[in-house]
Amino acid sequence: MTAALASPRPATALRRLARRPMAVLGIVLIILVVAGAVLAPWLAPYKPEEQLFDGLTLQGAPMPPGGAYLLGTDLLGRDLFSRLLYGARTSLVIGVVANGAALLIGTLIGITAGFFRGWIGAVLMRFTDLMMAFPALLLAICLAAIFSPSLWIVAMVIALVNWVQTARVIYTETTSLATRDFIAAERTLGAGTGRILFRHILPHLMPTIIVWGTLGISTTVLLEATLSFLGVGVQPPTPSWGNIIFENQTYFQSAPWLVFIPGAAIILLALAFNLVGDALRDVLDPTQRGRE
Amino acid sequence: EEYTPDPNAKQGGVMLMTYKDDVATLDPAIGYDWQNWSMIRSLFDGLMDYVPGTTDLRLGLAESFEISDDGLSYVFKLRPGVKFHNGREMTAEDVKYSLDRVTLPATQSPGSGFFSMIKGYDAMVGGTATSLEGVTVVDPLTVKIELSRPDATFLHVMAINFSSVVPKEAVEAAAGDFGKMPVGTGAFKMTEWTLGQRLVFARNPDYWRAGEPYLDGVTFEFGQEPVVSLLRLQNGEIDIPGDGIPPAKFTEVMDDPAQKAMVVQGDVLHTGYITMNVTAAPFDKVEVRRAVNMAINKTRIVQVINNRAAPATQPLPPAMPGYTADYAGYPYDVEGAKKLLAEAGFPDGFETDLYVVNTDPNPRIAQAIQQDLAAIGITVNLQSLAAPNVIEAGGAGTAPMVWSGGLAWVADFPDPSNFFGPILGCAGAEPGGWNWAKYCNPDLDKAAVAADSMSDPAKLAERLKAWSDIYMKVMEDAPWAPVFNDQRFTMRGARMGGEGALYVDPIATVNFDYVYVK
Amino acid sequence: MPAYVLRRLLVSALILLGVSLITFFLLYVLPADPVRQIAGRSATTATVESIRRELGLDQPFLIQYGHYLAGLLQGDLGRSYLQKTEVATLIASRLPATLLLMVGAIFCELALGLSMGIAAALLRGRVADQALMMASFVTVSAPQFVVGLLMLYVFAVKLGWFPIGGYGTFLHLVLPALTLGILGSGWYSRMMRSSMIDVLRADYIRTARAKGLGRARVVLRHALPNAILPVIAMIGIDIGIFMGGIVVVESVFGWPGIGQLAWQAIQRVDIPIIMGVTLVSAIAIVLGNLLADLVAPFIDPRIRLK
Amino acid sequence: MGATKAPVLSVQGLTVSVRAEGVERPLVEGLSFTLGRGETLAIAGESGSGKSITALAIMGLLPPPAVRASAGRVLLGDTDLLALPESRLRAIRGDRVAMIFQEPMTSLNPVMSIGAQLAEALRTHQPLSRGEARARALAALQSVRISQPERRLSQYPHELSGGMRQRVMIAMALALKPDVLIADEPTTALDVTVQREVLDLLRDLQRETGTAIILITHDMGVVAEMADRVVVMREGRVVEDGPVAQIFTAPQADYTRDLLAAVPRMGNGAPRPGDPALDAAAPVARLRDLAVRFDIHGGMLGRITHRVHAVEHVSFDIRRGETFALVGESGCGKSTIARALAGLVPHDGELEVAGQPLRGLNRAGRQAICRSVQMVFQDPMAALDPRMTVGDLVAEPLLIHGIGTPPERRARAADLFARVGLSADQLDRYPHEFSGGQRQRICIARALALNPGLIVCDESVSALDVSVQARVLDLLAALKREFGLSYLFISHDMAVVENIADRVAVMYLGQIVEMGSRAQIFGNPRHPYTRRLIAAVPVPDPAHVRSDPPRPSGEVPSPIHPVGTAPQRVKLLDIGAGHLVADDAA
Ligand SMILES: Nc1ncnc2c1ncn2[C@@H]1O[C@H](COP(=O)(O)OP(=O)(O)OP(=O)(O)O)[C@@H](O)[C@H]1O
Ligand SMILES: Nc1ncnc2c1ncn2[C@@H]1O[C@H](COP(=O)(O)OP(=O)(O)OP(=O)(O)O)[C@@H](O)[C@H]1O
Ligand SMILES: [Mg+2]
Ligand SMILES: [Mg+2]
Repeated sequence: MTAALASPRPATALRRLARRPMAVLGIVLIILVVAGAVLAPWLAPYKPEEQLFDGLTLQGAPMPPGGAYLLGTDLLGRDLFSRLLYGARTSLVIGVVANGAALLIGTLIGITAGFFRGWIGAVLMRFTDLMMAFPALLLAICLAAIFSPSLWIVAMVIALVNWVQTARVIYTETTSLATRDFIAAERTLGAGTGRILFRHILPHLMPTIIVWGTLGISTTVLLEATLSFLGVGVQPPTPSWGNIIFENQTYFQSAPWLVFIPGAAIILLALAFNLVGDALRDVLDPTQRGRE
Repeated sequence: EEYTPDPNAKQGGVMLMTYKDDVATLDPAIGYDWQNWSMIRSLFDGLMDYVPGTTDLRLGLAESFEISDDGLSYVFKLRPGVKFHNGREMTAEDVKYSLDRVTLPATQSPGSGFFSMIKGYDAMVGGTATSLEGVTVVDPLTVKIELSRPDATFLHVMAINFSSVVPKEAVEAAAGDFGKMPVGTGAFKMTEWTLGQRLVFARNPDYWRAGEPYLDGVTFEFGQEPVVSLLRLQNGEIDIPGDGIPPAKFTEVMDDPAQKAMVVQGDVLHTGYITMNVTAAPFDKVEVRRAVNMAINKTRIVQVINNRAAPATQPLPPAMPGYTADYAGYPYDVEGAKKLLAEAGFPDGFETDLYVVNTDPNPRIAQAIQQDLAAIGITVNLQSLAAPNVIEAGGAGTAPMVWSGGLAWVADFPDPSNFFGPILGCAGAEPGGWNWAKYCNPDLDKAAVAADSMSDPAKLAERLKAWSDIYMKVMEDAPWAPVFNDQRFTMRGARMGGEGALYVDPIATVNFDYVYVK
Repeated sequence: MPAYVLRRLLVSALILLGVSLITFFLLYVLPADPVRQIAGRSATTATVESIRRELGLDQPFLIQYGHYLAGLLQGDLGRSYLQKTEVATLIASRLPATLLLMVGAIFCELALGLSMGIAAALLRGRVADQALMMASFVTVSAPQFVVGLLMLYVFAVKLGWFPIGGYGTFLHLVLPALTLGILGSGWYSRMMRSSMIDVLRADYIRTARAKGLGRARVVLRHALPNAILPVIAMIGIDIGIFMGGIVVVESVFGWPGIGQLAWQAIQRVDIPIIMGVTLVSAIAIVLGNLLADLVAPFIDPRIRLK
Repeated sequence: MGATKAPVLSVQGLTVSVRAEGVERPLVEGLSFTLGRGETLAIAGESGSGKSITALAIMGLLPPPAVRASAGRVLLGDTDLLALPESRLRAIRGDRVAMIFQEPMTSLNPVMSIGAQLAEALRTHQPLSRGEARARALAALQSVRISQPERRLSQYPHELSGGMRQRVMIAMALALKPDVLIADEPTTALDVTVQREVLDLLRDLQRETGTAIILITHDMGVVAEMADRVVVMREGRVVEDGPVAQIFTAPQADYTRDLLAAVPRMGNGAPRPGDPALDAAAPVARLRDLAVRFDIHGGMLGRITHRVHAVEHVSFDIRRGETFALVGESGCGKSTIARALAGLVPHDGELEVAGQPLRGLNRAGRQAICRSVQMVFQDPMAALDPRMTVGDLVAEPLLIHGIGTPPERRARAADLFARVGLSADQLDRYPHEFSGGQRQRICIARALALNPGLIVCDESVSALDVSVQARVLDLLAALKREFGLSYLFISHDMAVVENIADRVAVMYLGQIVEMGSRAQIFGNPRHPYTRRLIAAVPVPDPAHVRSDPPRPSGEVPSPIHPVGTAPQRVKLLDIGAGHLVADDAA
């Protein structure tokens, strides 16, 4: 695009994002986590699956934080800090990829059903209702048990289970957007369906998508954790923040660091995405301009 | 032979016990888990029984028995005047009915297979008979059981829960729900069961062993996390945490003298082992299997589970008759293991799958095994799945390695044969069978049959030697890598009396009939 | 109205049919053989096959499903493979506890979520607003098992205010309901806040204030019923999400509900129980949604049906 | 005449300011006036001049914390309302000073019944039992001459028409006989006929109760009819203040004169200079027996049980270069015709644009039609995607139809902006950064982008205030001359129509009841409904005397009929020179 139609938005959006302290905090946190995940082989003092000889007491109890192990060790004598760094990879894949896929499916189905009434919409929404009536956890367990669990299978299962609510909400919003005057105006200009959907309806759904997307990060990371708890999550010894918690949950009194440190990591990551999402939602809305 | 109860024992008091999960069933033909096993034992009796706290047989509902010389026919004389909880007197008809019932396919009993030595069993399973040909009522207090082959374990079989005597009319009245309204001849009778919440047993006043049991009743509460149960035990609210000491609390409990005083330790007839599928590469080479045996650092694994087990050397646990005490097992020798691997043609190791049940601590143990095998170049991918999935993979032979933990090879009765048939014999190696190593050595099968034919009690020592030899041969072929033998740790409240062995009974886990309130 | 309800019920029945078919299929292709579970480890092949025949599990999929459906239509959920008890009995004995927990949790969720959301909306832009919204993030991201155990430890063990798990009195209900409710409260407080902010800007709020009404009345009588509408639709969706949490929370607090039943059944591939619990939860979800749709018109006359 | 009365409310030096980005900016500055007992004071002025802010300041309802009254006094009797704490103010609000708002559709709580809202207002200030409050509420409804008042009590706002809702608002405001009633644009959102009724009602009630009224409006016709005295505001300041007659006959400020000049005045259809000679042969649009019906589903199986007969058997031509006006009350089907023309709703009957039938078109055909018909909507804010810059919005039709390169399109957009009186440097702004009038110009610019032959203006100026409205109307006229455009102009404002239309059709309940040239309709209205519409227009002349009696507000007949039945078809008779009138009136 040339200057003529080029919208100045992307560049300024970033700049305006950078002017919000909370958003910056969020971005910094996300960058830290991503950097930790990417640089894990260099940052981690130990291999994540290495069961260290002196990582356990003679009675088989894990080591508390401090000392030789920054964040302590787990029940197999592995270094928790290293596991957290590597676990960030898994959790990011789940939180970003699985959640992103769920969002994508939900948005596509919601938008299609909301925009094209008639039988397509009816079929899609009945299907959504059907999926909603499924106890999500059960569905996840069955799917994960049928396809033997690996990281990507788990991500796919989570995506297949988590799109439903998004689809419902997007559907409702699309139906109300579709009746707005400016959509009618677009039609009278001869705008095609694709253009109306992607240039006009989608941008208005962005706030909702962002809210559900950011909230979805913690939901999916926790769902992965629950699946691990039920034994159908990411397979050991691959660490994920969720399975670290669930591997060690019953030790929350005797070895609280094994539960609360990864728990805090999940909360922090979710918080970071939420902060950025909130800011992004405002920044992308031109009517909010000049109000920051 | 008879048992002398604790002289300090006195009657009265209700014991409170907690469990996380509700009891599945109290039907003796169906119940087959560690939780209901002891409950069923206190509600029902079989012809034979064990001396409390030991693995020694004693008489149960049978007053006496006679074995024919060929070992193919047993005649049991029943005790007179034994009453079911419903007040009716027990007769030989009931014994026959009970054995017919447990072998009838419609009952879907998981214990049916134990009775395969009784004449007419195959016809029952095949659906061509509805009554065991080999079981006959001689008179109201005499029953005769004929076998199709001599079997030294038969008296043990008559002592397991599956051969408990049940009253026909109560089973029929329950219309399929006998498991929820059990009626037996046992020391306790069930008085209340609120599903998912509580189960109440009360003393059977007409119990045929005079003066027993001591407790007025036992109450079980369900739905309690083990951690929570422990807290309640410390508060003196409960007497026994049924799920034992939660692993997370084990070190804490053992470090605290006050709590440690409540701990009871005992043997379980259990071995944890790794199976290796001998029919497929690379485990078709005995060197590879031996290498695996030598690569496992058993002490470290025992440490990981808080020393709640002892390293194992062979399939049989030490408490089992026939255990070979002077056998040291494969040594922990990484270099030796590597050498064996190289000899077998895998100098750089290989990649394989280890199937494991996904409940704690099994995935942890599997990860420790994984690390040990990595040290000799074997890359292990874990398949941590729900128990049924592991059983399926093991049975189908698709699992190169299976860790047995959580699938419980706890012996059904204290006899060395119990560790062979289904899990090391040729019969179990068929698709779907429990012999996940698919190990089938016809010579050993023959030896096993020969050993079991020595049903004459006088030949016991000879028979045990025969079994010891069999298991030594197994270790030579190394279809398994035995890892450890579980030790049972449980706790009992300060007010509970009776020797510790009653709380970690090798047969009944908790022997309700003899424990008492101080 | 009755026609509408009837039509919805009809659609719901179809949805339940779909749920049952899909679940049945998933369980059918599950790589685990229930018969092996039933037959036990000492069973011979012949014994296994005789049990398979006994249960009709040797039939093709559609026939098995047909049998199940036929039973279902007569109100027969079958018998548990491993417990041999009627699934209906098992579920019926545990359903009241789960329903109670659910009601308690929804109450906590709404009470916490709505009050936090309303407070945040009224204090919009202040520090308190930000703190409340932060808190809502944290509750949304906190693993339930951890929250549950923490509550149990603090309020039951250390402080002794509540019993350590169990079922029976009102005090037993508080902690589990709170644990379950806290997660959802984060969602509700966010929804409530944005909905409330919109409503507080509405003309009729200005009208109400121009009448001289007090602040409390303006917020509770005028703003709340309008702001709560999007939240009500959410409650229907929520029941589905609850089902997952119930498994965890019931196990932490020893709550004798269907969550524990389901969990055990899944562990042992006890298909009739899994089917039964799935159907019951599906019914709960469908009814919850229907209820939400039926309640909404009572609050908002604009969607009242002719 | 008002000056002699004792003041009930006096505003002295009121200044309201807003704080934004740390800077305090006045919205209203040094405003002073007094209001006598029983007097009606009109505050007039264009949009954004600070009228509403003034009213809210008096009520103490300014949106905190950004906006606040920073100086001055508002004396009700002896009490300074600005100095009162919230709790004391609350006792005065609704009891002694009441207010009605502009938007009757949204000013009532949608989830509370009318009765509850009325009773609540009463019980807040007087210790009444439920029963008493109900009785008083009923009396209040009766006093505003609403039809079936008992039934209304249990109804909800959405079940009432706009006029009925505004009556309810008035009943609520006057039920406690306040000293002062502030009415902020009480009729702007209403149809002319309904506006007429509401204004009459307000005047009658004031006569009965002696309440003093502050009437806020930008409609000088309303001012002339209602006010005793007038305050004219501009940009937060008073520009002129005086008795109504003086303002109209001898306005002092230039701004007042401009305001008066902008008011469309109704004539009697006398010919205007420059009326085009029309070519009847080649219409740009042809409608024959056009009908649009919407299905209503019901019952178990969701079958169609009823239909909304929005448009029934409408036939007319729009000739090249003419402005064809459609007038009628709300809900009579005007917009539906517009939407059918733009291809937004399916229709029965024949509908041709530029000789091309609209039915059965493929995608390309529909695209082509877009180039012949364009539409300008009533609410310019709603019709512009708020997330796109106006430059993108105006260039979008070119993009859709694949015309030009990006720089060419940008140039064309700048050109169009210049045509409608906006500057090219505003192209990169967003719609919310423009005023209502400017936004409507943007919509017009966009409609012009494809050089259409026909532009449908659906209430395109109704939402604008008079001065802006006048400018937009001028723009439309200029564009018509320049490009030879035709307009379908939809409005309920007879004065505007009289000023802009060449031919007029009057619609009632989906059908045309009278149609003819501007001269025929306004010079010789034959159908009673047409006459009522014309009579309802407020006359911007305080000396004008009105004679028709007030009537209670009831329900408008419904266009909804069960399947199988249809409304009776109106027959049009030609009474000469193409003047068609429904035969029941001819
Ligand atoms: N909350 C607010 N914050 C900042 N500025 C405001 C606020 N409310 C109104 N304004 C500004 O105050 C000025 C006066 O607004 P006001 O609503 O009084 O106009 P008005 O004369 O009533 O116009 P209209 O005829 O459109 O109703 C406008 O410029 C408006 O933008
Ligand atoms: N999509 C629709 N579904 C059902 N009924 C509709 C629909 N659109 C319009 N109507 C009905 O058709 C009738 C005519 O509506 P229309 O919008 O054309 O009226 P209008 O004359 O433009 O009124 P206004 O002056 O209020 O804009 C109304 O009764 C309206 O309720
Ligand atoms: Mg205003
Ligand atoms: Mg309209």
